[in-house]
Amino acid sequence: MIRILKTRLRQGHRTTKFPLELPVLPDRYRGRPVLDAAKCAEGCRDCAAACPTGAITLNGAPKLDLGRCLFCTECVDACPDGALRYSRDYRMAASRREDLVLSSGEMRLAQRMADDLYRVLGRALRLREVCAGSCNACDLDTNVLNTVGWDLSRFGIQFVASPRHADGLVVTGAISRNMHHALLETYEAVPKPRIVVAVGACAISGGPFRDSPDVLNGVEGILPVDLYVPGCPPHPLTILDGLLRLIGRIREEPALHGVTQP
Amino acid sequence: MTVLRAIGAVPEAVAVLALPPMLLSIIAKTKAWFGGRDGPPWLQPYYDLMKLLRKGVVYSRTTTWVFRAGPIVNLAALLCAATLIPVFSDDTLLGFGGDVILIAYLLALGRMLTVLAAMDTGSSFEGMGASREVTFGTMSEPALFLSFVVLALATKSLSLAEMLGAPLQAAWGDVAPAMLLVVAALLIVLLTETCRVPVDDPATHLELTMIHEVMVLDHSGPDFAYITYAAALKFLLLGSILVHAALPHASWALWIDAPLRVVELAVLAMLVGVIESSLARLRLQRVSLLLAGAFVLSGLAAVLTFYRTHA
Amino acid sequence: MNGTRPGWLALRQGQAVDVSSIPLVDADDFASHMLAGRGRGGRLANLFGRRLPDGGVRLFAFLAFDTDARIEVCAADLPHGKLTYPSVTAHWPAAQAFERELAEQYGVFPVGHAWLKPLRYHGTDDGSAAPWGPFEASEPIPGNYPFYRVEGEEVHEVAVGPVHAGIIEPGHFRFQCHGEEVLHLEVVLGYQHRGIERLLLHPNATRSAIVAETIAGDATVGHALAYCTALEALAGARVSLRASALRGIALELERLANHVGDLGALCTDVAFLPASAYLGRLRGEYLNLTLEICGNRFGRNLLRPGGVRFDISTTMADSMRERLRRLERETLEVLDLMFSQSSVLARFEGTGKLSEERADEIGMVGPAARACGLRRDVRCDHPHGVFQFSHIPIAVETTGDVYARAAVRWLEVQRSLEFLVELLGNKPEGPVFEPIGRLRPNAMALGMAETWRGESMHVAFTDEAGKLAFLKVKDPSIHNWFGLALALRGVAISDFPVCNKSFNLSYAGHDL
Amino acid sequence: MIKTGIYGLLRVLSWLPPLPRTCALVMVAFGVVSGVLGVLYALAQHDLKRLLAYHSVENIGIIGMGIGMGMLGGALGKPALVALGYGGALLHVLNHALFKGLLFLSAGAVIQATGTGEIDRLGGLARKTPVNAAFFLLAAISICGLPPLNGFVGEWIVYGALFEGTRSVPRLSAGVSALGVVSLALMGGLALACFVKVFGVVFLGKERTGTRVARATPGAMRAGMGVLAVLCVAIGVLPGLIVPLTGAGVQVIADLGPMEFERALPSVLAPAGRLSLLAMVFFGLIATLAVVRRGLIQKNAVALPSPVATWGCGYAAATPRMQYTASSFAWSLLSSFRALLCPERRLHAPAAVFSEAAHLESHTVDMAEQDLFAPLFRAASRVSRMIQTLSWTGEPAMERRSARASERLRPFVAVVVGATAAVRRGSIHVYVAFIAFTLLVVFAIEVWVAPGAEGHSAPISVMQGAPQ
Repeated sequence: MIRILKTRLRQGHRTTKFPLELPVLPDRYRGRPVLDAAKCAEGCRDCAAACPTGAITLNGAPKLDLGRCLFCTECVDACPDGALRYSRDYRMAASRREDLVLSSGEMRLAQRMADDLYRVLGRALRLREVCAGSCNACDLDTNVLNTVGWDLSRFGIQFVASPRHADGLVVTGAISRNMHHALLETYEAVPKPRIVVAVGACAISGGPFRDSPDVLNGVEGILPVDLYVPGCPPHPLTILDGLLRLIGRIREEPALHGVTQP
Repeated sequence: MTVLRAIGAVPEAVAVLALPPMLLSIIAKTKAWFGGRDGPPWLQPYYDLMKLLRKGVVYSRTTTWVFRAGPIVNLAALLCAATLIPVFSDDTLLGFGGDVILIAYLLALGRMLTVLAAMDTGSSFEGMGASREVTFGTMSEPALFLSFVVLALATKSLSLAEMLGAPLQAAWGDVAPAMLLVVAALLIVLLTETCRVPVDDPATHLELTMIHEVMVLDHSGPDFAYITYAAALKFLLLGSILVHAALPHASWALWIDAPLRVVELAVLAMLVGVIESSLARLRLQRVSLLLAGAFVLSGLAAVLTFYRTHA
Repeated sequence: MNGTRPGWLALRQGQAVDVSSIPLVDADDFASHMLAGRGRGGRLANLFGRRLPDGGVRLFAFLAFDTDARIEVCAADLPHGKLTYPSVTAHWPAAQAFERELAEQYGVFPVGHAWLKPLRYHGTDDGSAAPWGPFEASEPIPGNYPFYRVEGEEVHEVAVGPVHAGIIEPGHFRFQCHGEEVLHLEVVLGYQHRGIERLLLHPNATRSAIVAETIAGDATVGHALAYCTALEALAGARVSLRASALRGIALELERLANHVGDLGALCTDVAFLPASAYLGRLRGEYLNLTLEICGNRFGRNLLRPGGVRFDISTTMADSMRERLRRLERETLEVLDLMFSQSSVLARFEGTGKLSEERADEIGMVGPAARACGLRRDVRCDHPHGVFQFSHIPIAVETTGDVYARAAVRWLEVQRSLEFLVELLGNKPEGPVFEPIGRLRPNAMALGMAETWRGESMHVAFTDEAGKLAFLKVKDPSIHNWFGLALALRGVAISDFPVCNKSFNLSYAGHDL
Repeated sequence: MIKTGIYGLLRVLSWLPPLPRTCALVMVAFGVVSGVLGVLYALAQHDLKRLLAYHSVENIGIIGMGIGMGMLGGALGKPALVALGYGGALLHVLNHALFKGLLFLSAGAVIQATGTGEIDRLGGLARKTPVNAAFFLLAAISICGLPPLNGFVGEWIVYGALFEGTRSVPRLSAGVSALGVVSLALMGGLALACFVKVFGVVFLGKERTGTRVARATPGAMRAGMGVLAVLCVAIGVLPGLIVPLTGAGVQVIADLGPMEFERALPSVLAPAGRLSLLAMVFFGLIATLAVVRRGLIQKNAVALPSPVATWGCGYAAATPRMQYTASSFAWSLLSSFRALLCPERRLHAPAAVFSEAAHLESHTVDMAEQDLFAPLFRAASRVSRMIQTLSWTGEPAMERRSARASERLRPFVAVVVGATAAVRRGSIHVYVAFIAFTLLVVFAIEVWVAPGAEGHSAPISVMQGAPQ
């Protein structure tokens, strides 16, 4: 007992103050990509050619689909004009699929859930995670939210075992054919009102596994999604930020000192 | 007269009914401190209940009316027991001679219907939880009754309010070691009946290891709210018995008694939190040994008390 | 490199050979040939098939001779229309999953296989029927087959998964139980099947590399390392020492994060809250070190054929060493606390025992094998890259229970920390990345790595144009899942989670 | 009926003068042994009717305990004990006739509808025969002695007698009474386990193999059951009407005037009318909670989804085998009492890497069937062996009835090995339990065997702090 107390005192209290205080992410962290179309050279298609998932489209104004982006470095390396770069902004969860398609302007971040949902679920949100054809990285970084540092429970959010006790699903993975049935059955088992959160490029678009005959390219068209969290895998902060926006715990855009700087 | 008393008891009853989720919060906060985290907000158990009451329900096509009756009968039985168990003062709403037996059997009735509701789902998970619940319930019952024998001997009463009231104070002066053993046995019974570490782990989400949680996997919405609240209420009721047994004192005015008892209950909840933070769970097969231990403790207390009262 | 036997070709990992130089044995003698190799001390490291242009299937078998860093390979051709051969599994259980894979992918029938059941639930590559009977590839429902049963009305079954409690991957466990006792466990996987092997041949090289990294997200570096080694061998490229060192650093950081996380998760499963909370946080700290190096917590985009994409400057290395020293103190303190708690040890000791013979028989690898007393570690047995220069001692325990699997991790955490602190102190100089050239045509090369779960192996083949034509991936989990099933016999079902966590096998890596 | 024996016993008792205390205590002890063994054997049964038959053994035990306490009251001259003991016993005789009759009728309906009484072949009957299920559940609650039904009232009074008995002055009588309390509690718990098992497996969940298409219960049968059910509820809810009636019986058996009986009950237990009040409160609460729940579900305005499958982890092909069997359900408890019961299990377990054919079946051999008195003697010898070797903590599960000398050593060795292992692992509770048990034995010897303790019958008032 004394030993436990001693260890506890040395380990200390570790929960961050987020969202009141923002953590500083390392220089090399690849946050939300920023696209400066003004710098684009006429007719240059290098980035689109380099992109392994076809996330960049150049028909008309250049667009980058965050839902497909794997956050590799290919497009940035390929661009001869520096029109593409990664910021350190971890905020990129969106309420609508189309909000994930970035062009030069600001991104529309996730909004609070609809009022009737919010009245019921705003302060107590229990989620059932379903992993359906992922590489496991998204699951691990979702799980990280339960560790002492992020401590999801302080926001009234909790992951539960039984979908009957849940208010929504968190889906990761590209939805393998073999998990399709189980995913639907789990969704059916959740009492209404319920929400769906798609975490990671796989769940949004199939990610690295897109167009494999063994996957269904994400949850789009299978379940109605309330929150999209892009990334491959998303940083835990990105997921947390998205969930907190969903339950209205982050409303204003906080000033991101130093975070958005490259 | 009785009408007046009943009206006077209303605020007290409301306070008793409002308290249980807070005790769970205290346990959660204690555990959060040991983990080095913030932990859920103080009012989280209340938020959870409110949400569940507003949620829809999903019923399995395997279930029957038994599944729906389970949570209701369980909560009704516990509320009924609440009218017999002294919480704030040494007085109870409807206590009478012989009510200890009724209290224990009301808890058993609640257990029976909860367990049957679990079996109604036709799933091996719920069956597993049901089997564990009745196994450990069966084994904790003799320890509980033997503790009651000791208290009855020491106080010459069969009404719980009296057994835990002023006469017990004298017993503590007389056979303190026996009372200490009874308190220890009651603590083990409390940990077992309310599914706490080292018997069960309320925090785990692993179906195969759970006892209570795995029985209620299929309940949702208001039904689940009843179950969640009933679990908290059970902790309060058994905790009250334990607190009264450990620290008996004569009834003063309610405004002194009530805050004092609340503090004592809070300390008990903290103690449970500390136990949960410093011990790993027992292997399931060893829980029966723990309960046998509780039985031996109360048996020892019985022998000591016999020695005193039958000298 | 000596001791080559007739009918076998010896090679090292990181070496490319002409496909034509691989000796072909008669399909009917294949099993006995393999058993002879086992008799010489060989360990079954891989066994897979490749569809031939004429519709036949060529089998490739890889035996590892761990004591002299040698891999021996042989092949056998099954002609179109007669895809059968005497099963290896009938005499050597280690081949069971590989032969099931053959049956599932190509419809090959290994005659005499005692456990011929679907492995991942998908159709064969040409739509032909797999030997277990008609299997509807268009609507696969995993687990929809006659399970093994312990007969008797009193026996009940517990079916867990695919959607497990907790935030973990999908898989189905079928227990035959009486009371609390598990009489038999059958593990059914395939839910995570994404078609990795096909995606690895994606024309976009980056996509292919990323897919290699996502075989198992928690073993990103381990798989990327084996993948890169195989491709570099095919290209005849030499990676600089500095890049090798950085790969070693990333690999050991991955091991640390996962081992520390696993030990924490073991504590969670037995409800020992303090260690579970502290180790959960510490795992994140190790992930964050990887994040500092390459911008991703799992080491994505760090390794590419030709080197690494991110360098570590001297100042960065110094600050990382400082942090590692602090983390070492904090981690070892918590682990000391954990391993001194009798209530924790009482749950670990004697739970889920596996004997050394059993573990060897089914061909286990990694910490789970080392916990049974088997000295198997690619870093020592088949060293490549930085491990040719710095040696990490093999951590071995003998009891084969949950305790042993935890203790092996505890030892490996200490050794990885020592290794990292030392390596960060004196990294070799040089460039970190140089694109690899063209791949050698009609060749085969082998890359291996000791991921934190054990041996990963990537075998790459090129066609006559020097294009990547076939890439076979082996995750260590495919060896070990059967070990979990065997360890559960006679164990209380409530001890399953802690047992499962002590193995912590990959579903994604198995399902591919 | 078996209660003829009870009738005979009570008749004989009514002719005799109060018997000596020893007879009373033997009677209580008989009740304890019969009750505990009866319910344990019931728990081990796989056949519905046999299971119910063993519960009769248990209930005879409860009645015996009541009679024993009545006899003790007579011997000690304590009218309260006489009233409670005999009163409880008589009431339980009546109750037993009611709920056991209901159970047998209901079980008969099950067998008639399905053609089998094998518990592990049945399942899901509550949907097929809901009325019969409700009757069975009602009787089950009653036989478990749970409120607010008649079974509780009887056991409540017997408990009262036993608690009162713990205050009687000769320590042995008090000790036996305490043993009675504990045993009755244990029997209550075991009966609950047993009926949860039966009701849960036979009526709830999914249909198992071997269940023929169930037929509805015939109306005449239902009517018969209905009468019994109404009586069960009536006695439970209005014990004030029935309990005084038992006074007449008590007067016949023991020389106790009606006034004395009227006074004796409330001196220990509250007037039975208090139970009626509590029953009303209980039913009121159930009604309120049910109404609130219904209201909430309607108000939440979320259309009730079409019923889905029980949550089974998203697995697509669930089978009826994926539910607990009666044997599995009871096995943990049975193994905990293996020292008394010797449940046997024939297990051909999978052993090779690839499992070959495996099979399991279990039996609990019925000792009473072979020889009426054998179980008593055997239990006694077991108890003594238990004390000698503490075998209850470590006896191997497969112990055979014909324990040879070498096998007798096995539990002892197991305990030593287990204890050493426990000490090595530092499982503190294990050795605390061992130490405490040893202390308990030492104390027990000192308290009960101490000179001058026996044969001293002082009035109740000399209980505490009195010089002597």
